[in-house]
Order: sequence, then structure tokens, then C-alpha cells
Amino acid sequence: MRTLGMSVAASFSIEYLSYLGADGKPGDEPWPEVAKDAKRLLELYKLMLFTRSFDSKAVALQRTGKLGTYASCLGHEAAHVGIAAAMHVDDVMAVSYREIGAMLLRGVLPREILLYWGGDERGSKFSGPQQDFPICVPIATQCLHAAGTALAFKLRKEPRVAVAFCGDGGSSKTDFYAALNAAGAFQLPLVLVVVNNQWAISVPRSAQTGAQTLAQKGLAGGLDCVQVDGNDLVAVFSAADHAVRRARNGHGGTVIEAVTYRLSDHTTADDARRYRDEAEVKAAWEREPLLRLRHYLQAGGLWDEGKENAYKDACAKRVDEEVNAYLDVAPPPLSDMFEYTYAEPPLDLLAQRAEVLAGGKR
Amino acid sequence: MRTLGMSVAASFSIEYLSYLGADGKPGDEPWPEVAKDAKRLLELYKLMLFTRSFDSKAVALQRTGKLGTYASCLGHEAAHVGIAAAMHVDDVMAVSYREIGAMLLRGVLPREILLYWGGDERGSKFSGPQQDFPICVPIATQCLHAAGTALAFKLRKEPRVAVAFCGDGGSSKTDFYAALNAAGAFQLPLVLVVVNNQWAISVPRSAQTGAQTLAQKGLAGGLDCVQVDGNDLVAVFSAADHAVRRARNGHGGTVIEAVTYRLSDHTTADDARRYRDEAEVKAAWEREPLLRLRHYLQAGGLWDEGKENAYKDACAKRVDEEVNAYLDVAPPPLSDMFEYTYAEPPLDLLAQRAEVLAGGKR
Amino acid sequence: MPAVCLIEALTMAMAHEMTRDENVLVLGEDVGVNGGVFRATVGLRQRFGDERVIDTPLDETTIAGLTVGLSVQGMRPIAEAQFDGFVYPMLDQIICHAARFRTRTRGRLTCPMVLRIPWGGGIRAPEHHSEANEAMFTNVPGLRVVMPSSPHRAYGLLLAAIRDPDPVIFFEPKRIYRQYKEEVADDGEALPLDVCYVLRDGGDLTLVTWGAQVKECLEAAEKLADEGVGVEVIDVATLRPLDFDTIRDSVKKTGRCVIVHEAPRSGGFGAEIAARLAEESMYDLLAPVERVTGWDTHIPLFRMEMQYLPSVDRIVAAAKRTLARSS
Amino acid sequence: MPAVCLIEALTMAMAHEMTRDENVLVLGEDVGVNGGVFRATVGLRQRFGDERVIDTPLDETTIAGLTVGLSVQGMRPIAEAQFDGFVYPMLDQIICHAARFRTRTRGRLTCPMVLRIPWGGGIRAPEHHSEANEAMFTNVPGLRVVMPSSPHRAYGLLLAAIRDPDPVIFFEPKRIYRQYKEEVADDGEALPLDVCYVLRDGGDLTLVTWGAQVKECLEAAEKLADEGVGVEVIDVATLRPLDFDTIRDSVKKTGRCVIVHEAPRSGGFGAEIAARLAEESMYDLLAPVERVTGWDTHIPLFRMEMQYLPSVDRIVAAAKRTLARSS
Ligand SMILES: Cc1ncc(C[n+]2csc(CCOP(=O)(O)OP(=O)(O)O)c2C)c(N)n1
Ligand SMILES: Cc1ncc(C[n+]2csc(CCOP(=O)(O)OP(=O)(O)O)c2C)c(N)n1
Ligand SMILES: [Mg+2]
Ligand SMILES: [Mg+2]
Repeated sequence: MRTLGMSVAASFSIEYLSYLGADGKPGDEPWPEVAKDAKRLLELYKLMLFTRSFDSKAVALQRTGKLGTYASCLGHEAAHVGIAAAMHVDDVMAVSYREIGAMLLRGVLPREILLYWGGDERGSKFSGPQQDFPICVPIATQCLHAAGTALAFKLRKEPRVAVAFCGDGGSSKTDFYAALNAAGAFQLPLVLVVVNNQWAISVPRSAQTGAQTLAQKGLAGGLDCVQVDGNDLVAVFSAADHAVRRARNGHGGTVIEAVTYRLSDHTTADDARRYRDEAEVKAAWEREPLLRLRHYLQAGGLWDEGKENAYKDACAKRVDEEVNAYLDVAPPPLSDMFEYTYAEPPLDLLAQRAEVLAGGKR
Repeated sequence: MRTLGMSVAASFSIEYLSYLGADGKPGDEPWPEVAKDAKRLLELYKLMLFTRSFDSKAVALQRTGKLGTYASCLGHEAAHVGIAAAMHVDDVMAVSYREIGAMLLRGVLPREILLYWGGDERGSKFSGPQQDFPICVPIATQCLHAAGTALAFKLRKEPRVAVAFCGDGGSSKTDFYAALNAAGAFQLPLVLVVVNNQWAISVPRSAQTGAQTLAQKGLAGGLDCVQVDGNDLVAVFSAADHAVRRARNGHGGTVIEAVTYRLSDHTTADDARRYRDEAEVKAAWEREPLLRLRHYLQAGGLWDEGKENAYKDACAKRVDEEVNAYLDVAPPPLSDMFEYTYAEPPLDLLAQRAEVLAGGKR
Repeated sequence: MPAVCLIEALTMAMAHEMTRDENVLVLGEDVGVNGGVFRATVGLRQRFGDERVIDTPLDETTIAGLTVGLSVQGMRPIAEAQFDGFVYPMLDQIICHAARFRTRTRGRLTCPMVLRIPWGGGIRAPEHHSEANEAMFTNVPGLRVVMPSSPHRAYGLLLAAIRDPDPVIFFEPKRIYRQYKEEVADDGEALPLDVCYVLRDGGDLTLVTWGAQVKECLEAAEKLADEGVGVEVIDVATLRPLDFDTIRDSVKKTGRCVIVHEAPRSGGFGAEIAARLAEESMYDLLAPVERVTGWDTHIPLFRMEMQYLPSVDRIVAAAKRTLARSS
Repeated sequence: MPAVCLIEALTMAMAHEMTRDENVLVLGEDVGVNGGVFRATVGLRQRFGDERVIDTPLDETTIAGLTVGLSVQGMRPIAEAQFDGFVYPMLDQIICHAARFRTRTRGRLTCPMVLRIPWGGGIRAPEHHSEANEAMFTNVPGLRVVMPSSPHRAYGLLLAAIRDPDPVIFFEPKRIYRQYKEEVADDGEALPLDVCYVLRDGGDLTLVTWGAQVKECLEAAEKLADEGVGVEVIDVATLRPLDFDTIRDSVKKTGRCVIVHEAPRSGGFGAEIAARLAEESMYDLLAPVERVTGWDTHIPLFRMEMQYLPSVDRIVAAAKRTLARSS
């Protein structure tokens, strides 16, 4: 029995991880084993570079009317790539709409991503792991899809993990809370990643919640919680690796808060100058994820100016090919509109399809 | 700048409060000022007794077909009364469906509570503070009403507090999370009370969440969190008083978890023997809230066997009067069905009303 | 062949499919040890274990979202909404996701699932426990919306719903859960999900309804028969997609139609049936269509609910009015 | 008198009421400094401060629940759903609470509030940003459902919605937010919340529509006029309660009716109008009613969306078919 008076029912602390400084120099503390493989880091760096190349091209395509509204991932490359890098191919990923680097790592083709943002459903019939979820626009609802996925894994006793991303804004959404609550209640192999880029369109992080960290929201479900420097690939990757392993081994879910910054407008339909200070953006560029990793790799002799330039050119070329492939995709046949609502279109719908195919006369 | 490596981003601890042992003996720690007024405790004890008397009568009425489904509050008297006791009359209370003691304290008449459970809307046009919310069946949705209320208070700069109750089950509901998130984001004068009676119909507390305490869910919104012995009126009242004052003084919201036990079936439509052990219930009776308080008051000379019996008789009499008043309420006129859907019934509805009044012939 | 009531037929169908297909599972509030607050899942936990009959945390958003996730990953979840009035938090996941995975991914991912919803009034239940809210679903592409009205149809339609490759909203008229027993063979025979049932033949007037109101319509037909009026009674059973052919054929024969439902009239699903008649059966109609429905108010608390629900008297009166207008 | 487009008229109405009544406040995502993603609340933060133009955390359940709480406690909240496709998590609070406080408490507590919903397709927006989901609300007692289609009506109807003592769902056809400007006096004159508007007179056929499709209907009427057909165009404007009298009177005159809406046909609100015609105008109709609508599928991503939305051609064809059937 507890003694009367005040006692402590539970206590917690939230760790913050950062390994690679904004200057590209590692600290004194030893790196987690998984992050010591410099070749792997180089690979991931190259993917981050490619992602940035793709991203700026996509924005340009929108500006010239060749793409719909697009959500740039500028500045999020480490947060996205570092998480996806820790996943097995048969794990399942549930993204929101900004995680280009993560999707590319999983094998989605750039042309497919463009197709989606070009207003064509076929973009979500993508390459890569077939069980991965498509882009999900209604904020944080994908967190529950990942929780359901993790529950399926657990019930089928498959050693697989579900990983969902959402934003700082998304961490206010009831679906996010529901997912972490379920993860705790069922001890699910689920990793919830909050990419805290400080803004939800025009609403700053400070207006979303009174919580000191977004990571600590996981305590509401009894999950593991960790906050990391989301611009530090090493920290993101290490934290993700730890969380994914833990989940795979049956020890339950984790919330990872990756602290980063949205260097771009919210989407191409947005103008961030209306609501945020240029100075803040400028300061954030000092901490962006690519440069520090490049410095680190260069210091280790794995990379240099020449390789950087050559690789950038290669990226641009590959991106151009993908853009061309995208632009070459003919519109779907009209009948497609009716094919996928049901496995077997009901009679009503067949009649409507017939109407349309007969010349849209009705 | 933070040093690289691991550091602590935030840390928390959740306190547990209990002052009056199950044996009716106080511990060594001094009681909070507010709980030292024994006369006040006696008043509240009497209300708890009345509540229990009302409750058992309501169950009996249902059994004889004179009331609809009813949710007994047996065992929750301290948790309900202790919270309401800390409120000012112009604060606003948002209950679920079980908080009979709290409603009575606020001035709702027993006959009104019966009228509601008797299937008559007029039961929610009750006496007492007119801004208090009526019984709310959709779990935890009232938490957001209280949050909106608290926001109104804050915007109007009124020194008032909103208090909402929900259950252990309710603490899994997204509305509960939304309310605590909003409370933190806007620093609202809101107190969220989780009455953890260990069961949500047949689902035990352990299946709701992986969190060690329900109180800690408040951390997700940066709220104050405290867990109390919900069978200890002194602990509940003290914690509520603290939280309500804090809210009134502009310091924001609190989650109070009151740990108690549902000694009855979930409702009169339930049979708890299907899913829980009689031994558990028996053990819980050892910790129930009335007896310990009675012992304490008797030890202090404020109460005795004779007073107890006399007061119980008085309760029974008052309850009978209220039951009779309830049973005397004639059914509402048929037209009432149409009067309150809109301030001004639209033409359609007037036509439907005319049909009904003409003899329900359509 | 066991004689079972409607809710027992549902239990039988779930047990059948859980035996046949190990991917089928049940989740919801109190569906486990307690066997559901209406006892629809009674015995399933004992037979299939707690990994296939899952009590969820108390949150409908959670239930819906988990169900979508489970389904997309190859399970065949049957989710239970404890009551009609608690289904609204599920709509977002149902409409934005369950109903869309197939079309959104051009068939790469699909969402076969069943959402069971005990439905409707007339059981003296508390507030929010008596809603007829089928119209929330009938304008949503990608969903099927089903409501059985007999033990036999409950069994066959639920089997079909579980096996269907797309999401099915399965309304259960709780007022008639235990109305009567009927022999239902546990033979795994599913019924089609796009067929209306003619429950009674007649040449003078067609009563179209679904769910618990089938009872009142059959009684009204009986009364009218006593007066020499031949009434055809159609149980819509599958609201989306709607088998309008059966209704059209009946009205072609009778020339008169009264539509009966519990939900409020304006914007209710009865409107869709009346609209189809206005589009396709105008030249067959001898009299205007009528709707006998719940009033355009929320269903009152139980003291007055029977004044709200369409009664046999109201149906008979509407039928007579319709007959009078066309004579 | 300022010439304003539809969305500017909305801003004008909100500013007017915020000036007149200090209890009126605006809340939603990005409504503050950013002035709303469509710029409907632009300038309001500067004029009325951050306690009356409130950016909420990103959660629609929160917005709806706070709005209900604020309203019941005497404020007059105008909530914004950022897009039509994100409104579903609000339904629970709207249906179970906003629409019911008055009847539940027999008038003790009420819930005057406005939920503004940018609505519909045709702006090449991403997934979930183009939904025509008015049918989710039109079967719900206690709500008013409004959709303006001109700057003038936008101003007058939003004023009325804010002043109304009951909850109002206010759909805004975003495709025509900036279609044209019109002089609108900022005179605080509200329009009634139960009146359909005859936008064009004609004797041969009635086109009934609402929202952005008013544009296509007027164009279709113009085309048909060139061929000598007189088309009456009715903007329903207030879907619930429905002013059926105006529609009935028109059809009495024309004998023919085509209903046009963006939402999927089956279970859409067009059904209610067709149903009323089947009930009350059967003897006036010279030809069957037709509905020209979105197909019974989700609106496709934007590459194909114009193939989904009813076009002028489809409306004209339906009108001609209707005329042919009755000649
Ligand atoms: C349910 C829902 N509400 C609103 C929106 C509109 N919206 C799109 S992105 C966004 C902000 C998201 O912010 P955050 O979660 O921080 O992610 P970020 O865009 O910063 O990556 C909003 C409000 C939406 N997509 N879904
Ligand atoms: C949204 C919603 N879902 C389901 C129900 C049915 N229901 C009524 S009470 C209850 C359990 C509530 O448990 P808890 O929150 O612990 O409160 P308690 O009844 O124990 O006081 C359930 C599931 C409901 N009323 N509302
Ligand atoms: Mg963000
Ligand atoms: Mg409980």
C-alpha cells in the first residue's frame, strides 16, 4: 500500500539526440554503431542531394503550369531519408505529402511522384514496396493506417514494422493521438515520426500545443519518446534504427520528433512571406541538413568538390529524364474514372459509364 | 547551443495524492488548508450519502419499469462531489452521465435527473447554474465543450473555470486529447477530470492504454497532471481546489485522474458478472469512499451512528418525494417535438407539426 | 436447421466466415468477453481467441482507422460501432480512405471491410442510441450500404458483406434483433449485395422500405388486404447500389408508391427512390409518390419516440390517400 | 458601393458583423495572420485582433468542439473548415451537439454558429480539396444549410447565417470565389435563410441548381434561348430548409425540370428536389425529371475533373431530351 500524502506515481524524461553539428563536426560522444558506416552515410547523402534536385525541379514545373500544387521538401531531407533508411523493405511506410526523400529511398519513381501531383491517380500505383501507403492529404489520418498495419503485423506474428510520418501541425490532430493511444494499448510495432518543421502553413509550432516537446506526446500512450536534431542525418538515422529494432523485437512503439525547418513555402500555392520573418528562414539555412553532412564526408575523404559537382549534374540529368517520362504520360482513358470505384461496378455506374463513353451527352 | 550527443529535453513527474486512508485515518502529512474545514467535509459527506440513496432508488425504479436505462454512480461519490465542491457557482461544469453527486451539488434537482433518464428532454432544462452542460452521452465530447467554454471565459476575461469529467475509457477518446491539446495551446482555464473507475463497460483500464497513469496524458498538452485517490474526498477536493484556483489565476489547465472503482454494473442494461471477477468488486468495497469519511468524521466527534441513521432516513424521504414528483410529470404535449428544433420552425416543419396535431394521420 | 433471430443469424454468419477465412476478425468496444452490448459477438472470443475478437480502446476514430489499416494490409476486419449515434467520428476514415483506396491507387490497395452499425429507434434507449442515419453514407461512392430485415437475409447479406472486396456499411435494425426466429441454414450461402426483396405481392400499391419498418409495412399491407387492397411490399435491403429495377417493375404494375423510413424526411434516402420514380416511372404512376417517415426533427428521447416513428396507422393512411388520389 | 467578388463579399459580411456584435469571432486553421488559405479572412486579424480571429491547432474535431462550446456560452463563432474534404471530423460535434442543444435542453442552451466550408471542384486542387458533400448535412434536423452563388447573396446570406439563432452550415463554391465582381452595399442587410432565387425567367423548362453550377446553368439557359427555349434558372441557395414553393411554382409554369449538381447523383440532394416534385408536382410535369450531376464516383484528381463536373453541354442535352420527351 502507498503511504498517505504526496508520492510520485510516475516520472519521465525526454532525450534529445544530435551527433553532427551544424558545422559538420561530430561531438565527443561516440556515435551509435549503426551510424558509423560512412559508406552508408554517403549513399544517403547522395539520395538527399538527388531529392533536393528533384524538389527544385518540381517547384519549377508547377511555376510553368506543368504540375499542380506541390509541397516542397526543402530542408527536410535528413528527417525523411534518415527514417526511411532504418526500415526493411517489407516494413510499411505511411507518409503525408512531403516525404519525397523517403519515398525515393523506398523505390517510388520520381515520375510517379510527379504524376500524382500532376493530378493523375496512377501516380499512387507506384513502384517500390507494394504495401506502402500512397500520399495522404488529410492530416495525420495515415498515422492510424500505420497503427492498423502494425496491428496486422502483430496478429500475424510477422516481424515487420509500420512507420508513419506527420508534421508538427499533424501532432495536434486527433488521429495522431488515436494512433499513439492504440500503439500503447496493443503494444504495436509502430514508429510515429513527427517532422517538426516549425510551421503548419502559417501557424507556428508554439500555437499548436503547450507541450515543451512534441516527442513527449508519446507519454500519453506509454510509448518511448525521443527528440532529435532533424537536420542531422546521423541522429535521425540512429534514433529511427533504434525505434524500428525495438518495435521489431516486440517492445512497442516510439514517437520520434525530428526538429527541422521548412525552408520553402508551405506549398506552391502559399506565400510564406505573409506570415514569417525572412530572418528566421535565413537563420534556418545555417542549420540545413545537406551542407553539414557534406562537410563531414569531405573531412573523412569520402567526398570532394568535384564529386559533388559531378553528382549534381547526374541528378539534374536523371531528374530531366523523369520529368520527360512524366510529361509523356497520356491522360487516362475516360473509362478509368469508373473502373476503380468498386471491384465490380454496379449497374448504375455501368450505365453512367456508358453515357460518358457515348459522348458525355447526358 | 546544446552540446552534441544525448541530452535531456524535458522531464516530468506525476504526483499521487491521498490523505485519508481506507480505514478513515489520516496520514502524517499535513492536509492542504482547504481540506481542514471539517464542517465542510461533513456537508459533503451528507451529500455523498444522499447521492447513494438517490442512486439505489434510481436503479430500483429502472428494475420496475419506471425509469429507462440508468448509469449508477455507486462508489464514485467522492470523485464526483469532491470536484464539484471546488467550483464556484458561475464556473461551468460538463459531465458525462454518471456524475450524480456533482450535479446535485450544483443544484440540479433529483426529479430532473430522473426525468432525463425517464426519456424526457425536459430533464435537461434543469435547475442550478444555467450555463452548466446537460448530461452528455457521446463519450468525452463534453471535454471539448468545456474547452470552448474555457476559451470563451478567457476571451471575455472572466475569472471563471470550466470543468469536464470523463471516464478511463473516455481518456482514450480523441475528443479528450483534443481538449487537452487545446487547453495547452490556448492556456485555458480548464480542468479535465478523468474518473478512472477501472472499467469502460467490459473493457478494463489496462486495455485502454499503455500509459502508466491516465493523469500523464496531460503532458501531451503541457498541462499540470495529478493522480489522486478518488475514494478519498480530501484528496479529490484538495486537488480540484488547487487546479481550479490555478486555472482561475490564468495559469492554465490540469488533468486530474481520480482513481476509484465502479461498484455497480455499467448501467442497468449491463451485467458485469459476465466479464469481471466478484473478488475484485469485493476488494473494491474495502476502499469505497463513504465509510472512511464517516469513520473520520465520527472520530472527530462530528458524526455518530444516530446521526447517520437519522440522515439516511431523511435522505430516503427526500428521495421518495422527488421520485413522486418525477412520476407526476405528465408527458409533454405532442407539439413539443417540433418546438425546439429551430428557434423559428421552418414551413416544412410547421406542416409536419400540423399533420401530427391533426391526429398523426399522415 | 437452427431457428434463430436476426442477431443470432449475424453471429452465425460471423462465426462461419471466421472459420472459413483466418483473415476475418472482429473489433470494437466490448465485443470480446462481453460479446457485444447487444450480444452479436457472443461466443466468438471463446471460439476464436482474443487475437480475432478484439476489444479496442474507447474511440471510434481509432476503430475506423485501425480497420482501414488492417484491411489494406490483407485482413478482413468486421468493425462494430456500438450504436448508430457513435458512428460519426468514423466518417472521416470511411469516406476519405476506406471508400477511396481502390480508386486512389488504381487497384493497388483495396479496403475490404465491414462496419456493423446497430441502427434505429424504438427500444427505449438513451439519447444518441436511436439514430437512423443511413443517409450519411448513401451519397458516398465506393461504399456499399446494406440493411437486412430478417434472420435469413441478415445471415446471407452479412456473409456477402464480409466477402465483398469493397467496404460495406452494414446497418442492423436493432428494434427487430429479436423480433422472431426463423430457420436459417448455416450453409455459407451469401446473398447478392444489389437486390431488393419483394416480401409480398400485390397489384394496387407498392410500399418500399428497409430495416425495422418492414414490420410496420407488412402489418399495414395486411390491414389493407382486409379492405381488399393488394399491397406489394419491397425491402430495399441494399441501399447502395440501389436495385431500382425491382422497384420500377413493381410500380409499373401497381401504379402507386409509398416510401416508408424512420429517418427524417428531408434529405433522407427515401428521396432517392422517389427521385428515380420521378425520372423513370412517371408514366406508370397513377398518383403522386408519398413518403411516410420520421419527422424533420431529431428522434425524441424514448418517452415520445413512438410518436416519431412511422406507425402502421400512418402507413395505412398514406396508402389510402394515394389510392384516393388516383381513383 | 464597392464592386466585390464572392469571397470579398464574405469578408465584408464577417467584418460587418464583427463590428456590430463583439461576440462574433472567427476561428480555424490559418485564418489569422495568413487571412485564410483562400484569403476569406484577410485583414480581419489586423482589424479585430488575435482574440477575435483565432488560429487553432490543426484539428477539425477541436475546431468543431471549441465552436460548440463557445457558442453555447454566448459567443457567435464563425468556424472555417479549410476545405470541404476536411470537414468530416467535425460531423460528430455538429450532428450530436450543435444541431441538438436547443431541443435537448428545451431551449435552455442553444448553439448559434456558422461553419464556413469552401466547397466543390474545378480549381485543379489536390486530392480531398474538391468535394461536394452537402448531402452529409441535409438530412440533419436542427441545421440550416446554405450555399450562395453570387457576391450579393454571399454577403446577405452570410450576415443572416451569423445572426441566426441556430447552427448554419455555410458552403462556399470556391470555383466562383473570384469569378466576377458585383456592386454590393455594405449595408448590413441580411437575406432570408429559406428562399430560393429565380435567376432567370422562362416558360419552357426549369433548371434547379446551387453553388458553382449556377454558372453552367445560366450559360446553358443562354444557349437554349438562342434556340428559342425559355429556361427558368433557380438557385436553391438554402438547401435546408428548402423553399420548395418557388420550385413548385416554376415547374407549374414550365412543366419540365432538370436538376443540376456537382455531387454524385445517388443519394445527392438533387434527389430531395426530385422527390418533392414526385410528391407535389406530378400533375404539372409534362416530362420526367432529370438529374445532371457528378457521376457516382469520387471526383477524380484534377487531370480529369472537368470530365466529372456537369458541363454546359450535358445540361443542354438533358434539357433537350426533356423537351423532346414531352412534345
Ligand atoms: C484534415 C486536414 N485539415 C487541413 C488540411 C490542410 N492543410 C494541409 S497541410 C496543412 C498544414 C500541415 O502542417 P504540418 O502538419 O506541420 O505539416 P507540414 O506541412 O509542415 O509538413 C494544412 C492545415 C489538411 N490537409 N487536412
Ligand atoms: C462515442 C461513444 N461510443 C460508445 C459509447 C457507448 N458507451 C457508453 S458508456 C461506455 C463506456 C465508458 O467508459 P468510461 O469512459 O470508463 O466511463 P464509465 O462508464 O466507466 O463512467 C461506452 C463504450 C458512447 N456512449 N459514446
Ligand atoms: Mg509543419
Ligand atoms: Mg470507466
